[in-house]
Formats: sequence, C-alpha cells, structure tokens
Amino acid sequence: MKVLNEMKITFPSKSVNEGYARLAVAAFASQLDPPVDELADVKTAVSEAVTNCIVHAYPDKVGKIEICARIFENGEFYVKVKDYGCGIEDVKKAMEPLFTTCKNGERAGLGFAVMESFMDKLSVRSKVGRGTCVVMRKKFSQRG
Amino acid sequence: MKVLNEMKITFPSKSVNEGYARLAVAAFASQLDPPVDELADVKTAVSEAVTNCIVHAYPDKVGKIEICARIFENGEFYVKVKDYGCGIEDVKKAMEPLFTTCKNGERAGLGFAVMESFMDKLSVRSKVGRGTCVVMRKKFSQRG
Amino acid sequence: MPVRIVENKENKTVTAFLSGEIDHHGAKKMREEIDRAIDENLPSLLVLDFGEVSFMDSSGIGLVMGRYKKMRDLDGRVFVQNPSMHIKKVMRLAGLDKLAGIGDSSRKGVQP
Amino acid sequence: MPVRIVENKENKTVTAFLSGEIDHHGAKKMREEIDRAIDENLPSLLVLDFGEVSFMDSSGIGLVMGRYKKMRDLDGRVFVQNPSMHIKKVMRLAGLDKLAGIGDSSRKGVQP
Ligand SMILES: Nc1ncnc2c1ncn2[C@@H]1O[C@H](COP(=O)(O)OP(=O)(O)O)[C@@H](O)[C@H]1O
Ligand SMILES: Nc1ncnc2c1ncn2[C@@H]1O[C@H](COP(=O)(O)OP(=O)(O)O)[C@@H](O)[C@H]1O
Repeated sequence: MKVLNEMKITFPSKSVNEGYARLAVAAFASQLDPPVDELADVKTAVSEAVTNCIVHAYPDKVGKIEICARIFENGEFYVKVKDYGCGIEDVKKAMEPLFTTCKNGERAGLGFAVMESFMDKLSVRSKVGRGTCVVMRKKFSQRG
Repeated sequence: MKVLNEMKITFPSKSVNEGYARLAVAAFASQLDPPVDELADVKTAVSEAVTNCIVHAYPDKVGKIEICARIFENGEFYVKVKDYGCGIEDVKKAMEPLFTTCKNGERAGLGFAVMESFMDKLSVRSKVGRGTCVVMRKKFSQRG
Repeated sequence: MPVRIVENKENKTVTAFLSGEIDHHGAKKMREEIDRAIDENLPSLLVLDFGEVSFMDSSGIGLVMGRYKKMRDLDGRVFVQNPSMHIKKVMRLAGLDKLAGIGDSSRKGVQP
Repeated sequence: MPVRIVENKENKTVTAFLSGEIDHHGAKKMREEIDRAIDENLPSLLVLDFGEVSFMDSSGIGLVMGRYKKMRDLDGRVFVQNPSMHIKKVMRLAGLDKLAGIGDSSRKGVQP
C-alpha cells in the first residue's frame, strides 16, 4: 500500500513529553480529517505506548523514543512507537489486561488493553535488552 | 548552556504538513508555559520557515524537512528548520523585507521579516545546491 | 491548578474538580492533592468531577482505582461526576463503572 | 468551508468571512473563492472578515495584498474586519494597515 505522507519524531523518555508526543501524532493524523472521538482514541493509544517507554523501558535512565506515523493511500493511519530499553520477556503475558510489573499501584495494567481496544490493529515486537516496538493501525470512519 | 529537553521531527515537503509542523513545535514549546501570544509568534515563525522549504528549497520535487527544537536550562527556546534543497545564493539579499524570487505574486517576500521580528534571534546558513538551515531562538516572558 | 478541592463537612463529602489532561506525567500531583484532602476530612463520599478534563489515558484509571481502595478502607464511596464520552469509554474498558458510581451531576446520589 | 461569501448588491459590497488557519497550504483556495466573487459582483467595497481566523502567517499578507491590487484596478476599496491581535501584528509588519482599512466591525466605514 502506497504511503502518502510520513513523519518521524524523536525525543527523550521524560514524562513531560507524553503530552507533546500525543499532540504531535494527533496533529499529523488530523490530515485525514478524522471524527473527534476517533482522534481522541489515537491520542489515548499513543499516550499509553509512550508512557510505557518512559515507565517500563527506561526505568532508571533517560533513553530515546522514536515515533513514526504514516498515512496510507487507502486512508489508513499507522503509528509506530519504538524504544531501545529493557524489552519485554513475555509479550503475550504483558498484553493481558490488568497485568503489570509496576509495584506501587500507580499503573493499572491496562496500557495494552487501551491500545488494542482503541485502535484497529496492534502488534508488539520486543527483545530483552534491545527494546520494544509497538505498531498500531486505524482506519477512521468517513465524516459527513 | 545545558539542554533540558530536545525533539526532532522529519517529514516530506508537502504543503499539507505546514500545519502539522507548527503544531508539533508549539506542543513542545508549551512545556515552557509561554504566554499565548508568544506561542503564536513561534507558530508563525516556524510556519514561514517550513513554507520556505516547501515553496523555495524544493520547487519541483518533494524533499526532506528536518526540525529540531530544544529547551535550554535558562528557559530559552531554540528551533532549527533544515532542508537539503536548492540553497540561497545571496542570504543577505534574501532576508531583505519584500524580497522574493516568487513570480506569481503568491508570496509577499516577508517570510524572513516575520521570523526576525517574531523571534529574538534568527540565523540563516545556506549553500547553493546543498540546502538551508534556519535557527531561531526566543525567551518567553514569565507569566503571572 | 489541576485539582480544586471543595470540602463539605456536614455531608462528609469531598469533591475534587479535576481539570486539564490526565496522563502519567500529571496524575501524580492530582493523586497527592486528593489523598491529602481525604486524610484531612475522612469523608464518607468522594466525588471526582471530570467536567473540565480534556484528556485521560489509563493513568486516570489508576487514579480512580487508588482512590476507590482508599475510600473503601474508610467504608466510604466514590462517585465519578461529569465524565465526557471519551472518559466514560476509558473507564468502561477498566470496568470502573462497576466500582464507582458514574453519572452526570444531576444524578449525584447514585450508589457505587 | 474556509470562506463564506456574502454579496450585497445594493451597497455594491462583497464580504468574505474567512475561517480556520491561513497558511500557504490553505490560502490558494481562499484566494480563488474571493476572486470569483469579485469577478462576478464587481463590488466597490471588499470586506475581509478575519473574526474566525485562528492563525495566519505571511501567506495571509499575500492574500490581502493581491485582493487590494485587484480592488484598486476596479477603483474599489478593501476593509479588513475583526482581526485578532495576532493577525493585526502580522499585518502591521507588512504595512498593510496603510493599504487597507483595518478595524473591528463597528468601524466598517473607514477609508483605505
Ligand atoms: N516499552 C516497554 N518496555 C518494557 N516493558 C514494557 C513496555 N511496555 C509494556 N511493558 C511491560 O508490559 C506490562 C503491561 O503493560 P501495560 O498493559 O501498558 O500496563 P501498565 O503500563 O499499566 O503496567 C508492563 O507492566 C511492563 O512490564
Ligand atoms: N529554504 C529556502 N531554500 C531556498 N531559498 C529560500 C529558502 N528560504 C528563502 N529562500 C529565498 O529567500 C527569498 C525570501 O524569502 P522570504 O523572506 O521567506 O519571502 P517569500 O517566501 O515570501 O519569498 C525567497 O523568495 C527565496 O528566494
């Protein structure tokens, strides 16, 4: 499928960038003129993926986060969130709703559940010690 | 001066990305909690620099545009807009208000004038056949 | 100010008016301010008002869940007030509608 | 719709209500729609209303300048209505305030 437009952003894993990241992706996705609620879905899913990099991938240091977003010819929206952090040992288990390795009760274990339910497609690739790559896709409904 | 935070974005020189680029930069600059009118200044200056890449640097093709934005320890905001396009022969002349090489009357020749007046500092480096790099800086006034 | 707290001693109610975007970055401060108000007032009802919240991800669920547990320890209830469609959607995903009462301000009395 | 055109044949006035963001990407369509209304109506006054414009860069100056020249060829005037502070600032930089009348809607009659 032909890529009509593509953007890449990189930024350090500081929590202050969570808002920046989802706004930048939403500003790009706006080109598809999506319904407001579906754009909010994308913002929420991106916020989860980016927060995971900040909280889990780089727990005690600041690392690099990369986002790539694409608009395909058929109107599909694609967004990839990538880190070079600790990686996930058991991706299948990590994706189960309510599963979290966070001990302080701060995280609900619903990040992947939100990504899965708010986007059409979710794929997660990860390698321990190398990093994690989350790819999400969504086709917005036609307006009007 | 220490860099507190930094983001990079890349995207193709399509005019539909003008809105995306200024929004992404503004979303990042928002971390400094700038007054609304000063954030509009940054958006306008970035819009001018990005439009120049799209209109002038790559007149008959789609090329790559890179933006890098930084937040310095002293609260200064830095933004660099870079292209690998045709370059500018005489930068001093290009920066004169009302100077434009655009023939169809579409451009007012005020892009650099806006960047200069809306930002604190503007520097332009260019090499014919290699590309152009515009760096702008602004210190936002304290709010409250 | 991301949280405005209103205490009603007669009703033993604390209402926290949240505003802005609730994400991992901002949730910590909100949690702390609400918990301070709970500890000071030991209310029997905690109302969380989401009327001015423009965005929320699963960090907001952590926020509600944590307050729910805290209020349960006090034998109190939690009521979620004025959530937007977007926020309701995030909360429903977590099954929060089964733990806390959720509704608009006109149905404030609903039991969890 | 980025431009809404209102034609007043008695006053020989065309008013173009612009909205959204005026940049290089969006200005072309706006220019074309305004020019079509000028060509059809040959007005003596063109009012450009910026009340709903949330952003404008120097592409908006090109838009006003071009319409100013077109109206001058018709011996007509241009009036810029309801510009925000931000838009006034961009226009002042270009000296547009010397070419077209600029003001809020209550001072519509000002001469260029
Ligand atoms: N980018 C990542 N790098 C390393 N581990 C991750 C990453 N994303 C998720 N995980 C792991 O998967 C678990 C589940 O993630 P998630 O469903 O988002 O819930 P939560 O973030 O609330 O813990 C996390 O607790 C963490 O152990
Ligand atoms: N990125 C660029 N690449 C090549 N030429 C440029 C670039 N930016 C500006 N220029 C040249 O400088 C001139 C003046 O630019 P500017 O002040 O922005 O006015 P305008 O864009 O309205 O022409 C342009 O007409 C063009 O010739």
